[in-house]
Amino acid sequence: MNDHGHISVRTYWNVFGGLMLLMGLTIGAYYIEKLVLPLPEIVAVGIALLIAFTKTALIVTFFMHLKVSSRLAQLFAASSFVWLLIMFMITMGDYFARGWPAQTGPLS
Amino acid sequence: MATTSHEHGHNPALQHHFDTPEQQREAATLGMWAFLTTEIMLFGGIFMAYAVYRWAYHEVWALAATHLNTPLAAINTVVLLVSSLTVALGVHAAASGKQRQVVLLLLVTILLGAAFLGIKVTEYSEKFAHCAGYANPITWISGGATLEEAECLVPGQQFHFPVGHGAEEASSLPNIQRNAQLFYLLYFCATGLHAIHMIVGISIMAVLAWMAARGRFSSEYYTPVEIGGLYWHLIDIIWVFLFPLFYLV
Amino acid sequence: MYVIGKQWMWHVQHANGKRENNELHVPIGQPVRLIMTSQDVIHSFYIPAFRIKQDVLPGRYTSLWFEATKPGEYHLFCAEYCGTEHSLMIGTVIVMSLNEYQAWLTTPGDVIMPDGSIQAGQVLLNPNTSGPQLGPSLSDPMAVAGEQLFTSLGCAGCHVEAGGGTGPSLRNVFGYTQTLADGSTVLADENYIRTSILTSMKQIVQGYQPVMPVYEGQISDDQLNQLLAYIVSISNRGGNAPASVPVAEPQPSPAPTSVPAPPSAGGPFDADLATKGEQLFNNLGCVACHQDSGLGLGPRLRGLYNRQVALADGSSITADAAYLQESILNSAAKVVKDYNPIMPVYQGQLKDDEVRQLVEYIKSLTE
Amino acid sequence: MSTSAIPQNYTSTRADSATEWIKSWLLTVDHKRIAILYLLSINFFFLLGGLAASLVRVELVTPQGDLMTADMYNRMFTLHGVIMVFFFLIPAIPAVMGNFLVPLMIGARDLAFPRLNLLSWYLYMGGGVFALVAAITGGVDTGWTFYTPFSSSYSNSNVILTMSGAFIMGFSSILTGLNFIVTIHKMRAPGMTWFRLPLFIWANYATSLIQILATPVLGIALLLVMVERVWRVGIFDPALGGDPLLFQHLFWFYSHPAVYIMILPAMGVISELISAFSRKRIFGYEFIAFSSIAIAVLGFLVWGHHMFVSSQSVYSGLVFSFITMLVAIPSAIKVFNWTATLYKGSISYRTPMLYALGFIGLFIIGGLTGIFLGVVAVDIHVTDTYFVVAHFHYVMVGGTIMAYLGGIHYWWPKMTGRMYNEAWGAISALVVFVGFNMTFFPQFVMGYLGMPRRYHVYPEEFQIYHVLSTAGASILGLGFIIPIIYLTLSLFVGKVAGPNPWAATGLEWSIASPPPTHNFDQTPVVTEEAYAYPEDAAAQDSDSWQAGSHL
Repeated sequence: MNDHGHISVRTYWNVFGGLMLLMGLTIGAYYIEKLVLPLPEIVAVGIALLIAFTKTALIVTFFMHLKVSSRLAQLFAASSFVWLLIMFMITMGDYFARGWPAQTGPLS
Repeated sequence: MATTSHEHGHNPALQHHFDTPEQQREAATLGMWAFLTTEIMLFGGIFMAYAVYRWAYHEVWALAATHLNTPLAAINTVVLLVSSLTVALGVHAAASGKQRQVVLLLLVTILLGAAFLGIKVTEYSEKFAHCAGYANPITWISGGATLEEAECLVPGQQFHFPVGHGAEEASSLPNIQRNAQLFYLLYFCATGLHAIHMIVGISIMAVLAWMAARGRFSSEYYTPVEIGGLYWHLIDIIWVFLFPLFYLV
Repeated sequence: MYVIGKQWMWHVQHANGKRENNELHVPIGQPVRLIMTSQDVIHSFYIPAFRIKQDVLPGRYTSLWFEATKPGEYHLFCAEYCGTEHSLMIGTVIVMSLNEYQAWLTTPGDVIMPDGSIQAGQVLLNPNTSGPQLGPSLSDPMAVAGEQLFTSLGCAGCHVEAGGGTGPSLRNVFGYTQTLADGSTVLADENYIRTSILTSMKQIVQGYQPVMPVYEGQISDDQLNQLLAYIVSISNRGGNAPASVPVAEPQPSPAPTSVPAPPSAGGPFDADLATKGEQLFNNLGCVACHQDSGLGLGPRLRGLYNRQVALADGSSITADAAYLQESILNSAAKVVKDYNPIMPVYQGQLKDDEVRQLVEYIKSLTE
Repeated sequence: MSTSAIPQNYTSTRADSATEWIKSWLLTVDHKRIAILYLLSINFFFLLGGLAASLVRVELVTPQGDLMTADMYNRMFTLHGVIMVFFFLIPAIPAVMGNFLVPLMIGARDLAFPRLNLLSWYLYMGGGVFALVAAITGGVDTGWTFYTPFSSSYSNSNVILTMSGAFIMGFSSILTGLNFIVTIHKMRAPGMTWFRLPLFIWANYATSLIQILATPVLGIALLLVMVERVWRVGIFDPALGGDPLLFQHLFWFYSHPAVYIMILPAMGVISELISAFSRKRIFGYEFIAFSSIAIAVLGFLVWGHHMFVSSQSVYSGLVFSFITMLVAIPSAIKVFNWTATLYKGSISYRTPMLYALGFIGLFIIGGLTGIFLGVVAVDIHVTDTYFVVAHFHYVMVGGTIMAYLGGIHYWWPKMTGRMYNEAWGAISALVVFVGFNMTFFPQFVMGYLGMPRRYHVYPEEFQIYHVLSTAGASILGLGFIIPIIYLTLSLFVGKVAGPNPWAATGLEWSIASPPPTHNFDQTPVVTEEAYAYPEDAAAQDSDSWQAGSHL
């Protein structure tokens, strides 16, 4: 892979611009949800998380030079998120199936 | 076994066991990425607890979140995003060898980090002040106006979640005091741990700025700055997740 | 059967209320279902011979069932480390033939009374059947104890059997799915009933207001088990609950007598109207909130008549007949200090002679 | 390269004063010295844990339990658990042999971050000090699993001290893992492609993957329990709406991969021993290499089989049970390949080989009983009984410790330049094997009959098993003492071993016996693949065998 791919200062600035835009979006979504139309909870949580993920993706690829660094570093970055996913999926699976807290669902 | 003779110029910064500076730099960045994986898994544990309890008690948690100071946190997020930018520019400057600019940008980052911590301190002290029964920390010190309706959001014996306003809707949720306390415990754990990481980040930046000021870095050898930058960006990413989960939703 | 794991001891409670520690008497050939909870840390109910084990968690019910085939004595262990005396938390499971089990059940042993206290040497027999019944009907006394508790705690007031009370009728609730206020449905199993009793606001059945008081901390685990047994017994899908439990027929609400009540200005109260008022007071569920013990949600009514009453807005008024009448019909008008206005409005639900009966009854409650 | 004359080897230093000597050892950044420091400290903790184990075993001889009170017994078995798991089994092979051999085997001069390596040793010792202080001032009585709500609100022993000990040890384990990953990726000698790496390196790579991905979760679980104990605020406490099972999820999410941290490097050692002592190329190299990685990955999906009876939902029990069956497959692949390697090889029964063969036998028993425990139906009966105790001791003692001893004997000439006494080696191997089986096989039987775990007092009918097991434990204890004696003696009286006493392949055998401080004068270039034994090695050995030479 090339010595060290060069990310120009301009890209930094418009990445920063993008982040600010997303920031505005999150705050906007918050106030809309609070004042205008109270969305069902899952949707509100979904939007907030989606924006957070896009922000993270932007930071990771550009600011942390992941785009230009070795495939190995990219593998490590991806693997940490995959492992997080593993932990979440299986544990939440148990909680969905168990009907915890006690008052809902079948008595396992 | 044929052996290769070594041919590498004497590079002051090259440690004895690496063959080429390129290998050393890659090793350092890979090591940092592995460390970031551990950090992500560490905070993953807290997000796991958050997810489980949010799923179980979503109404109380949504209600509890309303008592957090969202505007302050929004400013905090902006502060961190700007600091991420300055760190990225700093690394870029180090790559192109402009030493003075590196020092300047690192100092700005430290400043922003300190601002973040300052806002955090005000937020915490406001909560603690409420516990002591005062409207805000200043009145607490000067013994000024006490708080009208009792509200103490710091988990512990005297935790009391104000059910006063919005009584009918709040009182309808059974063990509201207990679950709200759970929310605030996780809130203090997560943001506390994040603040500790922030303090570590600031000290790293300080060391880097001091080294850069003494001209230790050149355009070929600036790995420590890059690694410091990676760590800083990670702290920022964790806050990017903390902010919506605790304040907004 | 109900099992309560405590630090280093197993409380086992049979269907008829008979209680034993670290021992479990079981008939052969009968599927036995254990409903277990722990009072402190995680224990684990383990009978090696039956190849069964289930952790017992604080704060929720876990269940375990088995069917013993061979009479004899078997080990009972606690398999989850629970502290210093973890190794002493053992016991024996005694499997007996059916009639031996019956005989054992009726031998006097300590029994939990409805108010949660434990009396030794008293056998809780089912009043309306001479000897102990066979099979599932064994749980009558437990249900009977539960039923007595049900009335004494004032649940009967709201949860009127025939329906129409402020709370839903509990007949045929256990084992059926309930539709909740937010439209979701849930299977009414032990856990649902436990949390509805302890933290009542969580699952409000459709069409009812969240008015029920929270009983967490007011009733003991044994009382909770008894209530559970009673509710299970009045549902025909109650599994180990007999269908033949004498259902507490609601006293037929007295047809309002057409006798014009004498003008109330006369003597302190009219005895005849007061007795009718008292029945009405119970059936309508007033007794649930206005409890004599003063613990209820509503104020205590004994000795209220003609006494100075401080109202929420700070003013005070003498509790004469007019005030009583108005408080019954339009309850939110003059709420007594530090009670919240949750009393249902009876305007239009009660005929005025029923109101007069109630007023006479309240007048009859002297200190 | 420092031009000063390279000292004769890493053990000798030109230290004139005593403080100089101590500083040269305690502030060393040479991976070989750090390995020796680890060796000494790990053996100390091993003996401490073993002492606690023997006290527990002697206590269990009598059903009434009259050697110590119930509380003392609880603290003793917890001490045995915590010391053995956190301070011996997890760091043992990766830290001692990994530190020493990984740079040698891949032709590097040192690990990627030598100072970080020293820091991880100090963190390990720091954690050890915390655990020791906790043990001395009264120990902890929650069991090594620290289950809440007992550990968070009902136990009044110094739980926080022990937990912070384990927490700090976690960091040492992370840093070691990190060091290995970067070294193996970035610092291989030219020509040393991934498929020419010795299998020990593959195993260590997989282990360090687990170390960096799993250990932080333990850190956060322990941290939350400590917060709960300090501020009396229940996150896992059901009274406050918390869920004790969440702690179990977080704890076992780490602890199951942790048992793979323990066994994977042992498998790496065994792959080396089997091929070296049957003088044959390893059978199915890629299979063994990839099965190490497969174990590391699948190890993260199965933690629920520790919680089948803890009112975890039936459906997740189903999922965990199924994946547990999958995770057994890579281990089976390895065992098949080892036995295939033995086939037609010229097997010499030297001490390391005795340990390796012992490993295969005991690991199979341990592994298969693991499958019993993986099936939900069977697990309901046997979990939390002595069956489980026997299972994990078969895998840990029969597996990791046998491989650890085998590896120590195999690389002892390389580390110290001296040969151990072969006869004593064989005796110790046999004593350990016999003692081990006599200790833990009765526990299988006792466990199946229903004897629960962690019981200070037990019904009489289990007494004969306990007496048998304690007798076996004394033999096992003896078996562990013997190597310490003759290995230390060999330092002084042992025959000087040349660079390659076993005539084995591998870069570490191509340099002087106690390797020079900078390992390789010139970075070697690797041309052939990992275990390049001559095809007819068996034929050569058979005709060159005379009476009296080693078997």
